Amino acid sequence: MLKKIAIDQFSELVKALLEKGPLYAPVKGKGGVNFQAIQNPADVTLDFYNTVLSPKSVFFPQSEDMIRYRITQGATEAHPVPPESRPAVILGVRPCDVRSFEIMDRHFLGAGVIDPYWKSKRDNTTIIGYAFDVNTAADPADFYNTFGYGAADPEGSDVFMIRTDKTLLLKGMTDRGKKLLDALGLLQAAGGPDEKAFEETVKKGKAVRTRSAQIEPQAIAKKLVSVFDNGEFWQKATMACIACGACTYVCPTCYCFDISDETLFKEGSRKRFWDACTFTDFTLEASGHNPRPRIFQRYRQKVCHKYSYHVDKYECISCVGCGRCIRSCPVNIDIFGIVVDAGKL
Amino acid sequence: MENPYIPMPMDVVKITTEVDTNDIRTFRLAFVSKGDEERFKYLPGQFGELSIYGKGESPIGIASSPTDPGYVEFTVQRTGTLVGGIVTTALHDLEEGAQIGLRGPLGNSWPIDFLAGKNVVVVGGGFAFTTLRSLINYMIHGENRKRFGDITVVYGARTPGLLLYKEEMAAWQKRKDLVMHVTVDRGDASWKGREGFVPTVCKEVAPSSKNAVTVICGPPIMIKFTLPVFFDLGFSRENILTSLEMRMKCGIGKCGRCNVGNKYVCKDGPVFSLAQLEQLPRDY
Amino acid sequence: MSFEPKILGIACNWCTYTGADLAGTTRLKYPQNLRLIRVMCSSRINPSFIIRGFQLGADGVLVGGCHPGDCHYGTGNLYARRKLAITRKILEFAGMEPGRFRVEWISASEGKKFSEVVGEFTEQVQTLGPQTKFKITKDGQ
Amino acid sequence: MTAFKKIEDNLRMEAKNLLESGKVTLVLAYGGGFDEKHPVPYVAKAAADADHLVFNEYCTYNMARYLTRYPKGTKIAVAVKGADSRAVVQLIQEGKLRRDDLVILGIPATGMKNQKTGEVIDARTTASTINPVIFDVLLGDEVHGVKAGSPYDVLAELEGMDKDARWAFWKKEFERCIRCYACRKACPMCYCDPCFMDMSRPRWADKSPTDDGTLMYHLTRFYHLAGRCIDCGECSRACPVDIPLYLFHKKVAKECEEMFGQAAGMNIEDKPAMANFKGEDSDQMLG
Repeated sequence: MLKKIAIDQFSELVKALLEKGPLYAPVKGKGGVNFQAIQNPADVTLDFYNTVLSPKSVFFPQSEDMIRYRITQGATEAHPVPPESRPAVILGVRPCDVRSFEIMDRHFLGAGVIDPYWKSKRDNTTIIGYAFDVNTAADPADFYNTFGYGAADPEGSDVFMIRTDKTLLLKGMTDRGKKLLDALGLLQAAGGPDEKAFEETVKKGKAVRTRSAQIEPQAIAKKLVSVFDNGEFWQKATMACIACGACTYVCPTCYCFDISDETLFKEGSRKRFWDACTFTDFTLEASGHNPRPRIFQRYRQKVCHKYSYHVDKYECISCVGCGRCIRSCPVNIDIFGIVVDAGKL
Repeated sequence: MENPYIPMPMDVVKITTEVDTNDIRTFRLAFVSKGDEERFKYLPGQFGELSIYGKGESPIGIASSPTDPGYVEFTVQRTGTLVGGIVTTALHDLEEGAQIGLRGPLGNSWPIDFLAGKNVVVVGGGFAFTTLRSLINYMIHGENRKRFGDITVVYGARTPGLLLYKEEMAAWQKRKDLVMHVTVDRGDASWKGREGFVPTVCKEVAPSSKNAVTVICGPPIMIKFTLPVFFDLGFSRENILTSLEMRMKCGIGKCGRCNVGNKYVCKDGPVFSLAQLEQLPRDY
Repeated sequence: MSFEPKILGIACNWCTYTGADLAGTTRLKYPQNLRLIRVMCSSRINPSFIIRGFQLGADGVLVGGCHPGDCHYGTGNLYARRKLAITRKILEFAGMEPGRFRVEWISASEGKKFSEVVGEFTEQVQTLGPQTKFKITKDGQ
Repeated sequence: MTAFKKIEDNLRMEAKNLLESGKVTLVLAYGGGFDEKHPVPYVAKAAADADHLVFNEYCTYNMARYLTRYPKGTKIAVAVKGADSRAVVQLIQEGKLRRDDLVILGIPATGMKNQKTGEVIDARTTASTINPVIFDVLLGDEVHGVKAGSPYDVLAELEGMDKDARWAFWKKEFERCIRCYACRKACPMCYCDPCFMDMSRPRWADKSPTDDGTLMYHLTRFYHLAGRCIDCGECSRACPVDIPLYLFHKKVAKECEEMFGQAAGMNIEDKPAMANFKGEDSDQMLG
């Protein structure tokens, strides 16, 4: 099912989406374009390469209350915070980022305990993917081709959106997506030429080249474990790392979090919030013992977790090649290069 | 859907100071809700997340045995550094009658079925004896005792005052169905027992490796010197079990903190055999 | 009803705090808006205390120490002077009203000065109104 | 115009000589990244590594940041531009480094470019010191006649603002902070272990990214860098969400200079301004 709308009517579309519930979409701010909960339809922009922070924050916000409590003289009142369950829409997710949600699903939903906060938001959110501009080159940091993703792949989106000269083409990919499109009266039915334009863009997207390498998940998983003790390699590869958390915070598939109680006077909440395995205190035990005191050990953990342990556990690499970690790295550490180099050892 | 991050309320019914340095206490917790008590089915070796609102959560091994129903016990050491120890300190400030939170039981356990029918050598050092105490109480309880072969316990602490569970230990020493070797690094005037380090005592005791499993918990330095003793005695790496220490937060394999290799220590551990540990990257 | 500001006072043990005692024992009146915290020396005051004070709802912060040269520890307040001077500039550049932060050297014998300073400062903060910039508002949380 | 190629050649040559002769065990400089616009900080440990060294207009890193990682006594050669050299001086003042352990390779450079935006970095942003203030070897020609401008001119707009507008400005900037701590980690002066933000006793600020915790973090960090910030601008370039931290640091540096008569990292004989006092200090500074 393909629908369309003129680009100059885009803010009408946003308005219509906003009537359906919470909407998350790219907004240009001083720190670059990022997904935000939309209040004003005019804020939404479609002119960006990719957002600085990944769309994971829609399902896994940087900070999320789990319990709110009030400490009183006698007993403490505590109230669990129920997971957000309003139907929401996230608009403008790039094809490679769309794939990150499936990867995160495997962790939060696919094994062991189901994470209620991730599940509830995931179950109730419709994803509108948005093709990269297939006529411009990919950012030099990107490497999503490595995982077989194209610049205009609709897979994983509920609705996939392509921008042509004057129109936005929207294709319903799943039942949920089709239902959303059906409910948007302002969309027009698309004709044969539009269908053709859509298919052509998807095809053209395959030809947009990013950096790419043969990385077979099982093979790299084994390889990384086998070079784990090659301290020289890891130290050299990560020498520049300053142990900040920029790469993990912008990553669409990094899910490590911390839990902490934060109280103001007598009221507070137990919340979870993003943490980074590159931080000094990530594994620092209360006794003072730290199994990973050195930066190369922590960066190695990051690489191995994403490309090896995750494969062992969930049968996929925890990376979509969006290039954010590389773009945001204050010292340009190239995780792609490190993995490729490790593969050659 | 059940929310795995919500603790159940527990009453602190008894607090015992275990050591003469006052920084290790055992907290006996009783369930506030009957339903919680019925749901809380655990085995020795598992742990729970103790929590105090406003302070946070801390993963602590369960020190009581499921054979003692009605309560759960946790032995907690107060730690103090610039960057940690808030919860344990707050726990130590509690008085009997307080209410705290508990999530669990979490993690795997000492492999009871694997231990069944074998001789079990329990080796513990210092504060790390808590889940071993749970295991011993479990094995020697009533009908359970018949399921296991000989039980040998080697337990050491730096000084007599630092030995945990002193009364219980005395009762065990009187029993005929387990052999106790309690040792201290350095005795004092009133100490009449054994003096010497745990590895040395293990060497002297020299338990047979035939159909035997050893369960070792202690400070890294003790483990380092004890392992060769057991290798020499002929114990295979599959038959040496230990409980891994790693910083944890969620306790349910989600937060990623305790990840070592393809394992989450909180979910796939904390109990591992030496053979399993050797499969993991040296990152713990 | 007129606005009653909350004033956080941080005073050194040897001079200003003793001065406050003297003000009390000589029955000098000063506004009850002051919440006084005693520290051993004005140089012990971490600027984060001041920021935290504002965050937790102080409308003004008053710091007291010994007169330069009279520090019980010799030179503590000479370091403190530099620290507090920079703190003041940081607060100002962040947008805090300069009138909400004040440093005064008050000796143990200056009970009168203490009560006057507190009175004056309270009045000044009163005219500035409630401090809302740093104050934490956890709306709905 | 800075002769980047010449500096690169000299850098390689010096590094090779130093490593070959055993005068140093490592050379901290710049290496190639995944493309020319993205060089990375690089440690050359053997003479052969010297060929990997690069220098171009995107080599903005302050290599002094890495110096405090090595145990005292390690013989290190470090490539420093103007501001970076002040960081070295400041670290020596603070007793973190010994002058004798260092071979300082000075790089006088103008026209360095911000990797993200491609903008030329000048005194308005953060390159107020062009020629290294301390060096053993100069890898290029000292720059004379270029008026760098006052590092503090750029502050005029903010200083001119009404205090409420200034608060609104900073509030909006800090709101974006994701607490990745790239600023403190990129900073050559932030070597505390543990950083006050990582402490839990006391917990100075919320660990989760609340606005008040972020305010506490940044304001305290500005204070901690008072009289120590050498205006290299790494904090601001490191920031993934482009918070102009350098503006605040410049303001604090300016006030320090005016009040205490001393700029950070200019002279190894100086005492750090905040660990010092002078007879001429007066209560005027308290406003």
